[in-house]
Amino acid sequence: MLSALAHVEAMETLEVVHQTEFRHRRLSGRPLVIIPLTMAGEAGAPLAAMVGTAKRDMTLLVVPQPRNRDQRFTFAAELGQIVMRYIDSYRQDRRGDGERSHYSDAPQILVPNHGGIKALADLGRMCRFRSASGPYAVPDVVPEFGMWLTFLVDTSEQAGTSMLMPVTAMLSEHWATGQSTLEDQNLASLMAWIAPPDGLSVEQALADAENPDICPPAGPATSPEFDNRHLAPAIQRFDAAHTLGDPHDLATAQAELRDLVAEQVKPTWRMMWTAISLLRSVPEAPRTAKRFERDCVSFTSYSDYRDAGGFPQRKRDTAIGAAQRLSRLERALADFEADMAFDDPFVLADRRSAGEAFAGTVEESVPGRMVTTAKNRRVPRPYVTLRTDDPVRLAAGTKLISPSMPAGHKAVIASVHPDGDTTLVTVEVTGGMGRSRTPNPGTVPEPGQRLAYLPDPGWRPTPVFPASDHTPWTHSPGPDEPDTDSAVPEDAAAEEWGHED
Amino acid sequence: MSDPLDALEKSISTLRRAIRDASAAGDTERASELRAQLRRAERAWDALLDADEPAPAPPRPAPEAAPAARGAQLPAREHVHRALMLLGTPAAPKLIVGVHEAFFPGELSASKLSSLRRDEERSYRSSPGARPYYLPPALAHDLLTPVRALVTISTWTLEQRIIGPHSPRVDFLTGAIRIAEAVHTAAQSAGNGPSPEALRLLWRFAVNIPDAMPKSASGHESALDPEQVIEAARAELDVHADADRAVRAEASRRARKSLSDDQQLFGAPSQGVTYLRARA
Amino acid sequence: MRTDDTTAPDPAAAANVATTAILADLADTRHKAVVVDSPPGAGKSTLVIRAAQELTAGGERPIIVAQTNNQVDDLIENLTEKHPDIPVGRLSATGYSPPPALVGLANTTVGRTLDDLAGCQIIVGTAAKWATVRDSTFGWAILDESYQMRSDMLLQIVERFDRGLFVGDPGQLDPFTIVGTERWIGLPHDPTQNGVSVMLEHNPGIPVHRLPVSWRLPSSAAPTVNEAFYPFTGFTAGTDHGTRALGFDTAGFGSTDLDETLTMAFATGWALHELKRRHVPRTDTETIQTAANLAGRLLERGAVATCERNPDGRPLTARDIAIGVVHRDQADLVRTALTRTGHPDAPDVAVDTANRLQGREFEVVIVVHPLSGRRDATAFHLETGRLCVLASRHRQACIVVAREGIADLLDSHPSMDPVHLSVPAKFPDGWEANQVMLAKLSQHRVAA
Amino acid sequence: MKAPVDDRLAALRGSAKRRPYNARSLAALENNPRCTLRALLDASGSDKAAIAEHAGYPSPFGQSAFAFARGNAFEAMVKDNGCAELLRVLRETLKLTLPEVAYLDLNDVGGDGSNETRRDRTAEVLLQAAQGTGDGTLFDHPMLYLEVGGQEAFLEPDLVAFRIDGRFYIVEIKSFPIIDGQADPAQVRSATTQACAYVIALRALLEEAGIGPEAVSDTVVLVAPKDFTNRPTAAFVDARKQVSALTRQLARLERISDLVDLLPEGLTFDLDIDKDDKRPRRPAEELAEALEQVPATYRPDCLNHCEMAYYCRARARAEASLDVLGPAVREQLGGIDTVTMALGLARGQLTPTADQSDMAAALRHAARLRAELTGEVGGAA
Repeated sequence: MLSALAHVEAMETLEVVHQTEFRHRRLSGRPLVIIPLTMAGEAGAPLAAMVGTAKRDMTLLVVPQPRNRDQRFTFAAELGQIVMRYIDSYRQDRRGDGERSHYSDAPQILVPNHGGIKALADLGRMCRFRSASGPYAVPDVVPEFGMWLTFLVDTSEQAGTSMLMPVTAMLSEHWATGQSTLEDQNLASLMAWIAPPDGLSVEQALADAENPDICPPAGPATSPEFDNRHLAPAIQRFDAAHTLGDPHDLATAQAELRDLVAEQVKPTWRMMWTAISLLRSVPEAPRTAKRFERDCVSFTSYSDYRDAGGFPQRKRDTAIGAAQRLSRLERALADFEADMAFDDPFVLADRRSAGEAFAGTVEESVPGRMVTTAKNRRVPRPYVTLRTDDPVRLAAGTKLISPSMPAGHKAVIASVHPDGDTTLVTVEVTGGMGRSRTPNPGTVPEPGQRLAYLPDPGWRPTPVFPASDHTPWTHSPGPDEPDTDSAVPEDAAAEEWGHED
Repeated sequence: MSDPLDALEKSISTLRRAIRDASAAGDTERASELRAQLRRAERAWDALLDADEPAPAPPRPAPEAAPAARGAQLPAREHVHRALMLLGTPAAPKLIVGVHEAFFPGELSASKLSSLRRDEERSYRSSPGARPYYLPPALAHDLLTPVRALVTISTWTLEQRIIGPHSPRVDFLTGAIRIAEAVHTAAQSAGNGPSPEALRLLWRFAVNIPDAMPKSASGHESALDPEQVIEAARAELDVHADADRAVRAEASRRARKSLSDDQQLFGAPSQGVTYLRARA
Repeated sequence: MRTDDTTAPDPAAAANVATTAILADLADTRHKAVVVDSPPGAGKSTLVIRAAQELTAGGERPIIVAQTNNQVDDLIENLTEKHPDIPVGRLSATGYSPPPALVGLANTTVGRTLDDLAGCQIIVGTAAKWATVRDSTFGWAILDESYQMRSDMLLQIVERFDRGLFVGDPGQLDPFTIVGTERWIGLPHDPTQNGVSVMLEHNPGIPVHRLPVSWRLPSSAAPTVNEAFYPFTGFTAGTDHGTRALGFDTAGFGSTDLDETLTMAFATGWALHELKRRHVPRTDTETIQTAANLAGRLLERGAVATCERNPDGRPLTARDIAIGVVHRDQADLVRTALTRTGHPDAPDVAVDTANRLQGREFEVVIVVHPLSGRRDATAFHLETGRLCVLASRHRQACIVVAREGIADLLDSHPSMDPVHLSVPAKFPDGWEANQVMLAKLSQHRVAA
Repeated sequence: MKAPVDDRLAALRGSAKRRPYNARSLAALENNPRCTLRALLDASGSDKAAIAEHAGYPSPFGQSAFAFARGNAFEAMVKDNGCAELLRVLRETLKLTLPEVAYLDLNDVGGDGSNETRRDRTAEVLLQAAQGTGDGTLFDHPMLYLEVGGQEAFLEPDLVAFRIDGRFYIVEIKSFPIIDGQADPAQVRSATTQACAYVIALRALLEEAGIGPEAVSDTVVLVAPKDFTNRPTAAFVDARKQVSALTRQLARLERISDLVDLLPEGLTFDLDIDKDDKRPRRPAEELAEALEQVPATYRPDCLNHCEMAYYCRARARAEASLDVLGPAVREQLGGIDTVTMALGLARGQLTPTADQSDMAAALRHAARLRAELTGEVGGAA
């Protein structure tokens, strides 16, 4: 409700409204920005990419004839070298010993929008099965690049990770605009709300943002008008020059194409860096560091897998792989949502307004309450009763954590009683009181104290699945049916780029 | 704001807006003038970014154009004739070009082919029989109207030039056999063996014929066995041949009775449609 | 493959034929699995217990996998009641405290590990608990409510048994995930699918049986529920018209709308209590209070239910009534609303979401229609399973509370569902099922 | 009652030529059935793009020449050499037997490419096949026909395949890739919905000859490039739901008179295009006034498919309608239509009606929480 209200306010005032106090995504000191462009109507045909780690350090790669297979892979190799150089720079400084050691930092690739991630996913899929030898050989870096891209794209599906992010998602997590989520995916529209160019109103900036002459699309698709009016003739001229083989004409045609594409992509490039500096001005949420540590661990383990010459990722998950991934994704999402609410009073308030968390003032406290556990130990289990204005919809028995109490504080709802316009919630404190028989000072809320509670995402055992080479009968085809999904597709080499007609 | 980069970015935005206004007003001249300005401003921005920034990568050298080979001087219709003779079936321009590139030297483009086809009928009608052969379209079996997408040779029999419902497949299989034979011959000959284009062409045919690909297909053309392709194509051809032959024979009988000589080459006028109605 | 011939005229005979066929397949060692589809109230629990007993008698030591602790408790209660001679073990997590009904049972042991239950012939536990067990394998597992068990859960427990009897209701809610990803769509082993479908996908030739008689649904409800939610398989009500009946203890006075609706429901088995047309949030007080008031009014007037178990009638209590809603916040609000009705027993009325009402049974069920007051229908609200659960919990009557306008909502519903390659469309279609239900309910409409 | 409705619709369109229905516009019926403006513009065959442009909101929909060229090239390639590639994939998916190769080209009839001639010829050969007297298996670009709301619609599938067991399959050839068995769901959806129009039209044709609907499969065959190659692969799409959904929308179209009856007399969207310079002569303000007479139901996803969307969005913004923010926000604020109302209630400046009291309480609570927070962290934005 709170975030809905934020959007409504933004719409009325024509100004963005904060909906978080913090930035919950880590922002690397040296992110690698990639703006991929693709050619319309073609299966993952890259047209260009602008890439670099600073506004002033950019490289523009252009595929003059995206239908040409060799040119596509030349492009993939060039982009691959830049990205691999960047990734490799994070594979140097390793901390800790043995199995638990990991790199102290991890790469972060930023793209404008979700489409950018999709484009990288396609590029990764296109490259990772290629072979550097045999028919249709590609440069060495191509398959390696493909596997790393696939790894990064896979991580981006997991909530709370930061190794590959669309900037629009980072922006709209913090700022609420007066437009729909669909329009928020347009970087220019989003930036028009957050930081309209000097001298322009949000309204004017919004109109500009949807005009491809002023703000060319942030990709991966280019504007059809640009394709038809400028790009198609330029590619034709390049093809003609290529056929005739005049080096001077060819150079001219190529330079023209570069200029054209540069003109399309540079406004987005500049906007990306403006967005990044805006994001930098938002303080990072406390628990982001802990999540980043997990990124480093997963980066390290994939890096080690690559160093060991592991296979490329499968086309589709196996039964066991899929189940493992699902469990990982669900876990990460639950944790991330709880982390955000724990760290950020705005997010907490949003959940309070939905009755999924509450805050109030302690009316009564029974700090001396003891119970006997199953193991016959006497332990403190204080009762605390809070009065809250929030529309609490949590049931008795819900386990709670509190951002207002010292770390480790745990409680469970004993009862919820409406009392006029307010609600009385009694909780039993179950953890974070120290080991002695009387709770440590400050660990049990006292009357008059204001505090907030939210549900504990809790600890869940990591599910144990059968070994990956032992898919049970319920999930595998019978012995007489072939396993259709080998790790490396047999037709890898044959996945040729087809007749260019 | 004193940063020259900022100033430049501002003027770039202003330019873009001006372009929008000019295009909206339909002033294309002004728009393209502004575009040129925009391009200059963008270059200046590049230059400002970093004086040390390496210049844009030099254009990659284009692959060398194939040296003009012997036979290139032949007129286009000779190329077409030769390719069709190899195939022995009516064929679309794209396939003709494909066969040409696979087995013969010289340039033949699809665009040249289409202008050629327009000329054929005119040249025939102005002086029939002046040339040893013409390149007329195939004929539809039912209406006997021209099937303009397919080119044939006037010296072929009517049966060969008529297209029935099974003919596209039959002609495809026949073509596959002829191409496989040509590849086989090239492989046996003392020369360089079949060209990569020829193998590729054969591969494109073979993948679409049941059992024409080697069992342990690693999936690329070098592994192909022309004899296996021929055998597989013949096997499927046997399935369709009778039905196809019957339709073509019946239609050519009808054509010989009802059409004039030039119509037998270039097809009945589309009034034939009424005839169809009556028949239906 | 569907194997059963259910043309037998007598429901009891038809059910017997089906059960015999199922037990025969259980005894046939060629099958890795046997699937039993059960429409609502078709004697699924009876079958589970019967099968467990038969397997035990044949020298097996079967395990039973249920999805929730409540289901496990219910199963154990039924098992021990029917077969007091078979020692039953309840595999439980730490912190589980058995409900009063199970406490004094002599032949039931509660244990945290298999070692605690060594003497038991049947061991029952939730899927989540079974997933923590390692290194033991049993000959047979009976998987109850298996259409609600996700494929990835099945994967965690499948190594605990050689062969499985999968029992469940395919018409109820599918399992779901909060993670929005399309990466597994179209895979035969999609982990977000239910375990039965995935198992059948990989094992063609598994016998699939269907229980042909709903013993729960009255004859007023079975045909509609059948048509709306099980259009491709037929089932009948186990009781005739007239076997089940509801009557009031007192004459109605005062609150006329409520009484009119209750009368309609008592007389016909269905009622649509239609509030005036408005777009409202799902927590709309009027709708929620009306649902609560209907329950309160029913208790206030007192009702007597006649059925095959109580041919002479039995007064209804709050525990015979349930209120079914879509969202958890609605359930919370209904509970509060019940306290406001003023009837002292009202808080004992069961209130829950469709998900949690699955597998449960009541005499009278009051339903807050998933589409009531909505401006547009989402896939979630149209999901057939949701409405199916809500409309098939009752033995006597079902009362639906809704705002007017659902017909228009359905009429102008854009079909925006994504379409995927090689994935069979899910049937029955939520839109069609809703139409069938609405057509039925419109004949039982009471305008409030 | 039919004639007056048609007259009213014709009057709405005015002097412009009727835009005939095609598979694409029929498929679009499913997008936003609730929108009266769209329904009327479509039913009257008005040129939405021209109207939107003249109203000041040119629609940005254009197709890239690359996509267009690629689509055509791919279809041609699939059908090259006697449909060699197509036969291979259909033999795999539809299990066509070896003899089933007969190919009929219905792109024109002896050089006559008119819709009517092709429709008649199509009807003739498809009925022959259905009745077992023809020998066609692959029908290239048949011309189907459907009467929609009293108007004729010519529909041209890429291909219809007839299997020996007596069933027709609609085959759609698309150039978006199927990568590892998956394709973009939005594109599959739009291809499928178009295919549904063909299914319905083909069934209508067969029905006239007394052949039941089961002769046309509601499983559509999608032929598309496999992975990153240029080679086609095929996949089935189960279109049962879409077929019944589109059938429903077509039935609703028959009820357009209900909407027409609500319109003010004399309402027209006529642009009064000048014969010579092709520019609209009607004052834009007048057009805007006419449009405003008709209720529109704007949803942000209209921006993806409706030519009028930018106009409707501007209108929704001007009305401060919560539709601008999309269904997620609307859902949370059920029963509240405008920003003004939402904020008025949240700030306690407006007194809620009985209907609004719950929502008002929730909004005030949320506003209070926000005020506390923004006070703490230094004000919004």
